[in-house]
Amino acid sequence: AEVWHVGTWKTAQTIQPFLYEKYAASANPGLKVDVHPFTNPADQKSALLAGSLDMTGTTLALAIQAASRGEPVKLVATLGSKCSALVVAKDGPIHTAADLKGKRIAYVPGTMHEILLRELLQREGIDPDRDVTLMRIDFFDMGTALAKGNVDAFLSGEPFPTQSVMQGFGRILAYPYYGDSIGTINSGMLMREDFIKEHPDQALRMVAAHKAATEALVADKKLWLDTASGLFGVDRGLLEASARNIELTWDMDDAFMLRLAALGARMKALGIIKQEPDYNKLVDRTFVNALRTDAAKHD
Amino acid sequence: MKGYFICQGLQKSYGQHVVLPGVDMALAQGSITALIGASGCGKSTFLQLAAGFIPLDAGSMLLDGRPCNGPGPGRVMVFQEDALFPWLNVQENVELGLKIGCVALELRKERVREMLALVGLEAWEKSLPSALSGGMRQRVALARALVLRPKLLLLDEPFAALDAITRARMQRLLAELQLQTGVTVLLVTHDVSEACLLADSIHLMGTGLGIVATWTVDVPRPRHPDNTDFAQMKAEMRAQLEAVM
Amino acid sequence: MKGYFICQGLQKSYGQHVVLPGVDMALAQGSITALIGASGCGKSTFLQLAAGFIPLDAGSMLLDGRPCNGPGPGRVMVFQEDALFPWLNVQENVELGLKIGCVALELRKERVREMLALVGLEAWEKSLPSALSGGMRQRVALARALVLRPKLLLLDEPFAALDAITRARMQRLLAELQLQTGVTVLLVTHDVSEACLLADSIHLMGTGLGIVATWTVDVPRPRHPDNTDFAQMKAEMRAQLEAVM
Amino acid sequence: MTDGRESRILPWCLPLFILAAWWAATALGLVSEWLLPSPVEVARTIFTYMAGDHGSAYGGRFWGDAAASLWRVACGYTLAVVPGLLLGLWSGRSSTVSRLLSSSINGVKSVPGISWLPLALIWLGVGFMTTVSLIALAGFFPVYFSAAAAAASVPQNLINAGRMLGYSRPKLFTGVILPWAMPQVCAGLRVALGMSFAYLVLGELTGVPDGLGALIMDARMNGRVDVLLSGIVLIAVLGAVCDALLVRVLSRLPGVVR
Amino acid sequence: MTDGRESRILPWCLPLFILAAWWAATALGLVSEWLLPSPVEVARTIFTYMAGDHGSAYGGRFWGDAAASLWRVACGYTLAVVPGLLLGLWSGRSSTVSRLLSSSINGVKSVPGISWLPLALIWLGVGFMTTVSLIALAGFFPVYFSAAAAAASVPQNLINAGRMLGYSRPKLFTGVILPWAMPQVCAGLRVALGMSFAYLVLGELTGVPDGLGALIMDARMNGRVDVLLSGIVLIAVLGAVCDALLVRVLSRLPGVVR
Ligand SMILES: Nc1ncnc2c1ncn2[C@@H]1O[C@H](COP(=O)(O)OP(=O)(O)OP(=O)(O)O)[C@@H](O)[C@H]1O
Ligand SMILES: Nc1ncnc2c1ncn2[C@@H]1O[C@H](COP(=O)(O)OP(=O)(O)OP(=O)(O)O)[C@@H](O)[C@H]1O
Ligand SMILES: [Mg+2]
Ligand SMILES: [Mg+2]
Repeated sequence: AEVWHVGTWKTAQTIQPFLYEKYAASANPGLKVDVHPFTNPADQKSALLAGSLDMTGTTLALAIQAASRGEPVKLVATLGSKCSALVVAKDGPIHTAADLKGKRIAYVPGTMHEILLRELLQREGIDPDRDVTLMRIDFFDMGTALAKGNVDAFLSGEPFPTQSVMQGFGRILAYPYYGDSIGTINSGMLMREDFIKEHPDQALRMVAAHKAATEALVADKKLWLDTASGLFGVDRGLLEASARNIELTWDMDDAFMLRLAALGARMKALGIIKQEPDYNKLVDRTFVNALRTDAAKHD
Repeated sequence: MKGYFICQGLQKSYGQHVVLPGVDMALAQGSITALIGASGCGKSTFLQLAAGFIPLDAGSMLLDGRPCNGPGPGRVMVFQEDALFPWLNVQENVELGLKIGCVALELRKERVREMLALVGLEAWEKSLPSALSGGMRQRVALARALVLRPKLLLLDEPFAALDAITRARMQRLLAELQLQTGVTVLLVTHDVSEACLLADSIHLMGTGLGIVATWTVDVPRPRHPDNTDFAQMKAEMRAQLEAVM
Repeated sequence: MKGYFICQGLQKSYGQHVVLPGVDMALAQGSITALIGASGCGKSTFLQLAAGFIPLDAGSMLLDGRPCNGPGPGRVMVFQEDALFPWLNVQENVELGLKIGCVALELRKERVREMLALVGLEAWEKSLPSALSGGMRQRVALARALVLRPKLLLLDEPFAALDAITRARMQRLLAELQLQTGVTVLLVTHDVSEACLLADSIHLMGTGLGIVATWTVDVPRPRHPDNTDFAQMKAEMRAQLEAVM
Repeated sequence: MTDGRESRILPWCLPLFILAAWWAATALGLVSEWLLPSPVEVARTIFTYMAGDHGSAYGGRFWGDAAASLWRVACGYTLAVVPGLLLGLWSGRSSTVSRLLSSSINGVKSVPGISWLPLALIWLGVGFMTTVSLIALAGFFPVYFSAAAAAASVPQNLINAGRMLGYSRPKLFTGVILPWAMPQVCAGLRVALGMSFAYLVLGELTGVPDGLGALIMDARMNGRVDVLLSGIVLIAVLGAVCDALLVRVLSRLPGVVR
Repeated sequence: MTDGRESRILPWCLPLFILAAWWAATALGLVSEWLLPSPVEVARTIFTYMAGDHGSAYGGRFWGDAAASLWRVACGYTLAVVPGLLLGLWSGRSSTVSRLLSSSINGVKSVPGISWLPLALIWLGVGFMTTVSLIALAGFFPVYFSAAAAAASVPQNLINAGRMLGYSRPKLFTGVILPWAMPQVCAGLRVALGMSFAYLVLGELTGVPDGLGALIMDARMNGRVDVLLSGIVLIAVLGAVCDALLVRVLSRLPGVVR
């Protein structure tokens, strides 16, 4: 029987891998899915390249970074979008983005949230490396850090922004998404080049499982929230409140390609990458295309 | 009893185990007294009582007519292993007691120098104890004790760790120093020849019995180790030692 | 030269430092020979050469007419500190040499039991060395050496660490065992009394000089430590020792 | 008698006092639940974790976690002990080997263990391999240094005695040097075991689905302080139990009791 | 003569061999750059990091990072050494104190250091306090245990000699017990310093913007293996330099040279 090694975060917006086994069992008898939980995309990518994982969730920002360094990774599906929020202390002095100057802000390097944070600051004329102190803090520690006054703001994914509001110490300052050019794209699924080459069939079945899980959860919000709260031991009410800011996805259409390229261009402008990667080389749409036409055929 | 240092009825037990059942002893001023006995019979315990390191169960001690308790610079001890402070050099080791006793700097430097000269270690003032041989370390320990001008000098098998030749030299040195300073000495030893060579009177201690026999040695000093007068006495002592063991 | 164990022109230097300039010695079969000398004169070095632990610079050694090199069960040594294996019990320690030598189980148990009886330790077979007193450990070391029925027994100040009474007992034991087993013994000591008490002949070694004097002791055994015959000899030895120091 | 009783009671005074203070602080509401849950709560969590049913988030996970962690520790520990012992004893007896290894081993030793984690992630991936190699790396040094020191300290007289009794040079190693080194080596082995547990948690920090370290990370991610404390208690207990077992096993080895 | 030369060359053989193998592997393209950059690349990164201008990502950051890290180590180390020394000496001389503390201290000791991190984050917040307390916690044990063992081992005769020469009981502590304990305490202090550096990286894992540990973690998250290796090399060098300095300072203290 087959064993799939998949990496992801233990959050509601990245929950799909935990359900692969359930939704792919019919197509893959005897399948076992080993889900490896991570706290940052860099470790996920390291584990993928070292061969511990067959597929892993990642942020699009990190995928672009890796590809621009020539690392042999392929984006085979998307995972989710939205879910970022900028949070400040409830009774604190920060009321507009411009107030962030000179403040301490928590972030996780290599995430979309980092890109969004840098973009936001730059728009306000604040130099992210000079005018503010960026503090690398794991996203689940950010709430505590804000509550304790160790940082003045943080930009992270759900449910932590909602949680800090519900626990009464945080206030959402902004949902800092790009306009239409980049939109709300956030995360995707990454595979190794050689893995796809050697196991194209398995890769396809994995993406299919991803699609099946995503669609089942999107179709039934209650199922999604129940599963997430059960699996991660997170308060159901909190998930419900943060669900507005989360979208589960799997497809990569032409619009996505344009947005990804726009993101890469911004990353270069922000000085995060030295050169833009070849997006057609980074993104492998064969699987999503096949699955999309599949679906069309069935319809 | 008469004497300079007088013990009466000294008792000491550890738990149920009676080490000293009530020991009487009197030392004449300026004499050397030897205490011999089998291993574990209580010689060191007696000396530590005399030095005030461990409390008495019963009995009393008088030094120069005054009762004495607890350690004090009037009675000093030289241990079997030298017990120098390894982090102080020779001069500092000898000086320490005077320093604690608040003797003025000038005076104590003077006295330390004098005493080191007496034990023949002027040249080693600045050496650490680790750089000295066993015999040299014993001499420093002697100097450290004598520089305090004690009334009573307690020696616990001070030469046991030395080789024969160094040992003979140290014995000679002790006799000389005693002559020069006139200190009263109580010497614990397990070597009957050493006792005969040095002591004016010799006490033999039995395990759990206290003092069981006493000899007086009237031979004038310096004495010779192979003096035939001693043979008879030594034989007696050996016999007694075996008997009480 | 004649003898059971013969050394001719043994030379040993450490770097520039000549310890043994060429030592000749012959031991008669079944005799006890004592080697005395000041600390550092090279006694232990000589014994280690004889035991084959360190290589010769020059010279030759004959045991029972055959040249010998390297360590072997024909020549065994008892060290100043006992050198028992602390993780083996008394019986295992004594047995080890026979075991390595592939002596059959039955036979070696037998011989070990015999030897332990001889040194009076039958009751301590199963004890670890740490549970024994210094004198008992020395006896085990003696047993370990003698059970191999060596031709030559080398003793390096074996009693120096013991107190006087235990020491006297061990000296008596050695004399008895030698009588019973007829082994040839070379005994290093720094105690002239011990040499007189035990040895048939006594060699005195000077630092860097090799053997400088030899005495023969004709007194029949058992001898008495205060035997007046020895006084003269001891005085001579002491004088010589001081002279070559 | 009273002294004996006192000596048995005294060690428990401070822990009990701390426990009481903890309980009082939570019961009186001096600290909020999310900063420090009450000891009762922690005890309940430990119980659920060990004996709860598999429905709840952490229920009954303990045995699987403990088995996974222990297996990793066992593998890493073995990988630390075997080369540590061999190289240590060898370099203790041969100055050539010791000189050859000294600068390399001291260099590697002065790198803080945790900074190997990112490198291990990149080279070995997550999970078993990384955890095991971190444990092996951490455990190697105490074993190596204790074995080397012990082997170098064999008294020359014991070596001579061994040769005199007929040991050949190779046999001297197993007959004299190894038994002599045992007590010090045992101390090193115990330190290494403690290290192993410390680095276990490190190796399970990221990308590992099971194990006690993973539990602690999960708890951290979900802000479950009670689970966090339970994990800490359990890993300390597990470490102490393993240490006690090791001591027992070691005390039966020849050469340890003297 | 030849022996002296050999003994100077031997220790460098293995490191040079490893360096050469590393260089060859990268130069021949046996491993890809993103798994293991060439030594030349790493050297260049170290140079940029130390002397580069502030424009580039890590340029010239070293001095600030090193200062921040050293300040944290200094604070944590002090917090470890002072109570460790006092409690250690005290419990070495008083069996009541030692019994009172033993079970608590052994209990805390058997918790792997890294599992304190999440708790420290919750209780103390991210940043300076957490880093310093982790360092202090890790450094405490070696100092405590070495001081306790040393104080307990003062020969009774030295104590007696001190009393005989006139020391009062309090003066015995500074006059006899402390100087006697110095060599062992120094060894404990060195071990504690090594621990401090190990836990520095741990403490800088999260929530601090500067420091060498932070550099390593930044490099980890940005996938810069060359920076990672540079950080490892630099922290090892810094640790070794501090150790050498400590040894120098300690060797001047009274009581160490005997
Ligand atoms: N602190 C102690 N606690 C219990 N028993 C002790 C203590 N000190 C000494 N003893 C016991 O008291 C007895 C006498 O000991 P002591 O040291 O006085 O003997 P000793 O005559 O000096 O022997 P040695 O010649 O071997 O030095 C011994 O039986 C010893 O076991
Ligand atoms: N391994 C060695 N390297 C260098 N010199 C040595 C070595 N072993 C012994 N020596 C030197 O050889 C000389 C003789 O030493 P040896 O141990 O034989 O003396 P000894 O007569 O047994 O003295 P003691 O009575 O003190 O045991 C000494 O000066 C010593 O310094
Ligand atoms: Mg005594
Ligand atoms: Mg010798």
